[in-house]
Amino acid sequence: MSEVAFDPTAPHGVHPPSYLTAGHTLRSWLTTTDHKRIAILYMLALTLFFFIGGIAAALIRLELFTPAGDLLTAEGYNRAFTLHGVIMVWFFLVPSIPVTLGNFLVPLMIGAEDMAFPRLNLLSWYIFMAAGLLAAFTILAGGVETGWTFYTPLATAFANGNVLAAAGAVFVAGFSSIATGVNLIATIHTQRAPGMTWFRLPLFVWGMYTVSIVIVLATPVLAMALLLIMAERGLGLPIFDPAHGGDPLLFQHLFWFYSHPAVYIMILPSFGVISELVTCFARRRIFGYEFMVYAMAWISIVGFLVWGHHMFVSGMSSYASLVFSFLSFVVAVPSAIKVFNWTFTFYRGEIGFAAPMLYAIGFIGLFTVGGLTGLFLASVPVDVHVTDTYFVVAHFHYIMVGGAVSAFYGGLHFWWPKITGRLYPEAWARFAAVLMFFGFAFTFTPMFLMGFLGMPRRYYSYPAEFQIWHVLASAGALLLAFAYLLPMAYLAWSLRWGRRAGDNPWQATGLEWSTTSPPPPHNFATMPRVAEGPYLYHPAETGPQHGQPEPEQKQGDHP
Amino acid sequence: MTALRQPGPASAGVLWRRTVPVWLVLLGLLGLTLALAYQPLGRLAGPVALGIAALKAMVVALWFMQLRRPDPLLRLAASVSLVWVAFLFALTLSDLLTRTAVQVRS
Amino acid sequence: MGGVALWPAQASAEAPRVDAIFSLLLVVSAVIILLVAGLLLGFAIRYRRGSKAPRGRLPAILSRDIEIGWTSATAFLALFLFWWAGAAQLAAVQPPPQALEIRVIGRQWMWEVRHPSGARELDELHVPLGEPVRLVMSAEDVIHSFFVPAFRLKQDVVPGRLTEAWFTATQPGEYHLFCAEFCGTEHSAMRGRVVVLPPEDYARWSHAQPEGDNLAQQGAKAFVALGCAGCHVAGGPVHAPGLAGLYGRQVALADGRRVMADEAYLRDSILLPRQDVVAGYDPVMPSFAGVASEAELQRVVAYLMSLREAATP
Amino acid sequence: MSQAHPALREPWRSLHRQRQGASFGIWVFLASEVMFFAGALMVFGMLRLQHPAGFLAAARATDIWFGSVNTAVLLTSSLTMAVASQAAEAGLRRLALRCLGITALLGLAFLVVKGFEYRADILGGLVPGPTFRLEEPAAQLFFGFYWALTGVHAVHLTIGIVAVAGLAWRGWRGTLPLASPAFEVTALYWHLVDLVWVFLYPLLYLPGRSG
Repeated sequence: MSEVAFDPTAPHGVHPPSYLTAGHTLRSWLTTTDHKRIAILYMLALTLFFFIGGIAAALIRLELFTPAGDLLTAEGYNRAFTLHGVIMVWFFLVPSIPVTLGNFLVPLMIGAEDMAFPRLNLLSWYIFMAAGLLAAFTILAGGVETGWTFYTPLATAFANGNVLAAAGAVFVAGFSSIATGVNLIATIHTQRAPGMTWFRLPLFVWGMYTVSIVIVLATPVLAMALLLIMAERGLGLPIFDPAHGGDPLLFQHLFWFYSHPAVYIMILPSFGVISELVTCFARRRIFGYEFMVYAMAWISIVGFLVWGHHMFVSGMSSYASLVFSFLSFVVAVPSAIKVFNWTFTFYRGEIGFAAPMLYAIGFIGLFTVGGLTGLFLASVPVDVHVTDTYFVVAHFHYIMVGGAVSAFYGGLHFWWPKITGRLYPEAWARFAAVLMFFGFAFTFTPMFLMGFLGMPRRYYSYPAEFQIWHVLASAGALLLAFAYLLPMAYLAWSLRWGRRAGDNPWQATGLEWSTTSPPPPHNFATMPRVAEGPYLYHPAETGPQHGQPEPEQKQGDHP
Repeated sequence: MTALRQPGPASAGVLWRRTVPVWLVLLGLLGLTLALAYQPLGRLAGPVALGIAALKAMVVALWFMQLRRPDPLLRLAASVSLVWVAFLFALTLSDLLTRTAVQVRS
Repeated sequence: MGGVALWPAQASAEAPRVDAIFSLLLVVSAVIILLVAGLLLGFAIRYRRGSKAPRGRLPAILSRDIEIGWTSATAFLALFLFWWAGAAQLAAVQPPPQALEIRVIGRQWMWEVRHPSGARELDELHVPLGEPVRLVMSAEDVIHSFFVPAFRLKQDVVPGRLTEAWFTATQPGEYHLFCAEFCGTEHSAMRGRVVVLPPEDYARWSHAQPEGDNLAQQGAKAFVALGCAGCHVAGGPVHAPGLAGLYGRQVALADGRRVMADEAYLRDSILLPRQDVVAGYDPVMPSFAGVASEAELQRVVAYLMSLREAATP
Repeated sequence: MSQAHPALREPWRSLHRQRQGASFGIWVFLASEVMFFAGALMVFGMLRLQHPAGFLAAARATDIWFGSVNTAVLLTSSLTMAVASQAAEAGLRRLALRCLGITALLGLAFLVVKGFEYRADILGGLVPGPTFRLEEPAAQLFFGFYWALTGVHAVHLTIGIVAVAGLAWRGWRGTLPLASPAFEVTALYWHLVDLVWVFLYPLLYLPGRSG
């Protein structure tokens, strides 16, 4: 612990000028077109929404401690879970990795100065904030009770609350998503440094590319679905109204055409993050790079063809169920490829257990469970029994929270030195990573069982026999909440008191680590030239170099 | 992205001569679809009208939107959404067209 | 129910079939999880930084073979699972033609059941043991979902159309009936029970209800039980309007308006009695919101509506 | 490559690549727009399959003359927009600005005709609700879509008019170089709005005329 303490008055000669010091006024932040600063702006906004969604989750878990409805009213409970779903899906999980890590890292990883359309990038943040304000208005005005799914005719004719404002907020947020997606696609196509061919792209960039395709093609369909809901509720146009011969199932088709791919919007970026973490801390080239790329591309296409597995009990034709069931099984294959390839990247590696690696290992475990339970839901007879129960709740939280949020935290730790130039306290970080894994498993595993036993979701009071599982889940949620808050505390602490990280504390190979940390406003002093593929942690076809200095020793950050 | 765009025309006359025929074709197609709408085509009326619309769309895309330029990336971006539209329609139809009515005895 | 159940009751012919697929998936999942966790932790320990394990070259051919190997293994496994689950699904699509047809109507927030014998019940479903039963279902307002975990049965009930589901009960007893599709404020109150009776008991039960305990008659009982009859009776202790023949009539209100006494009016008068006070009466009636359950409310309204049929010759 | 051309923006290294990048970006966005309208058209199409008679009867109640005139107006505006974009590219300033102005005016003309049509529809009892004129229950569904789709299209067109007028204004003031990709980007958006109408026209106006 002999590092120099942070001195904000240190002259710039000591530390190279960084994007953080390029301007200190609020105005310099709010009018910036630097992708790195915009990523920071997004991070602040997302943290706020994560808190709001988390508070709603806490209310839900508290209410469910007992079978009776005692803490909240039925209406209050419905509003809490709707709020939790809407905020967490559209204001946290869907944007999470693309707008923060993606925004920050994609130009750095491909050797570009900035995103292709920097002003569009800033505009998309403002649109996102406008949507956020509308969402905040919805909450302050009392919320909605439709569930995040906005099913008709509940949402159009029967639900109380500000459905128009909530749907409007999600609608507006969609523009921000699409703008980010267009920007990422154009950036990856047009801004790659000389020599950065498609098959030299880091898998994180591939994750961003494939997710952007999904965002651009899926989000508008949701936007239209919500617009039609608003037209029916607000203007009285009978779009889905069964009384006039409308078909509520058509809304579900539209909704899930977006909302199933939305799961891939959350998980494809995580695939990218985990590939970076695993290779760096196993000091190993990724096993089967090309297959990893094809798997992501396959998911981003076939992921669009499986939405009907949300509708097996909806009254959809059973032949359509069969088709969707088949396609859902097909989409499981690339996910399996990814898990096996990460696992085999460990083989003959040089494995270190820094905090980001612990998050990555946790991710692989939780994602495997989440993915496998997806097979249950793809089987029509089993799905009929467990859909709309806690089994489904557990399944999608395993993917979207155990998976995507673990990956987000892992990526945040990994690139924290890049973003801030600081190191966080390693011991605390490892503790938080392990706690997050067990807290998560503790919270959501009981839900699989009670779902299978028949506990329906969105119930605020329930038969007493399910109480034991709810108590377990609520107790786990307490641990989990702590595991989510802890990193926020020490990461914030590290901004002021964390040790200087140096340019490349992990001795990682990505292009983003070849510039200073934090990077200068235009990313690279000279335009990088790329001559080889990613993950050169050891010469091709051999193991890692044993003579290499231990990165951890060099940093001297043993706990 | 290596394709070069066509060298621009030097005068307004060349430009008009290149675009006005396209416009005339479009107006012709409009007249045709309007006339056909009043013919007793029966079940074919819908497909014929939509076919003419697709033709018009193709003319606009190729000439006005300059998709004739040999830029494969732009063509890919322009056509990919059509594949996804096909996904949306085909799989929804797989439900709608195979639904069976519930028999009620009483 | 003593102890903590780890497996739901199997009370229909479909349940063991579903559970067989479920069990197989459990085994497959357990094997894959053990495999992944074993490899991951095994590699992580053996190849931890600084360990003496050999790290030689890995032939490219081998890695390609491994890749193709597990891709095709996963694909075959997926196809097999699809084939089995799909076959089970197709086998269960067509209900037997002789199945007992029972109508189910979902509305916020109750289930109404009509038996072929004319018997009606609310939030309960009595069915005979061992006989196929076909439910023909519709909803009056929003989408509900008829869910009986013990039967592994779930089917959404959609407004504007009919949906169907069928089962054969194999175990006598009482089972949970849930609404599984979120349907508004009191969604979690929309639950009841399914009672499986031996066929002779079912026959006896359904004949004990011959057009008997229909909604209105149950409503008459609730009318007394809730204390409505205490006031709304000729010569009662409180000056309250009589209700016979009220339904479908124009009513003059204290503030001079005239309203039609339709179903909604009857409902509102019970829940919000001060809103439309009838001319000539004092606003003394208490609100029954939160006192009468939704089911009771519907029964009472049905009873009041039936008074008109009785009054008109 | 020209250095520091006034139309060149960060992070682009040449005007040529910037133009290519901008038209690629707008095409990706247009793909998104296509999916947006496809969502509504899917629901519309499925309902038409379920209620063929009601939809034909309802389509017959729309005003085909307003619809056809507007189609012609939009097709013409696409012509002038295409000329404007290509003229800007070729450096023909006067022609580009003049055509932009005509395009914006044609867009406005479309909205004016649409306004008269809406007025006739409202007076003619074609707004779903208690005053709806047609008997068939599904006709109300059709008109639900009629209002929603033409409304959303009109919003798109309004955005287009503002963008085109803005281009013309900035081009006329000289604050926007003709080499800017903005001309082509706006033109592509304008054409897409036109294409949407090209499909709305046979779906909303033409069916049921021969019966």
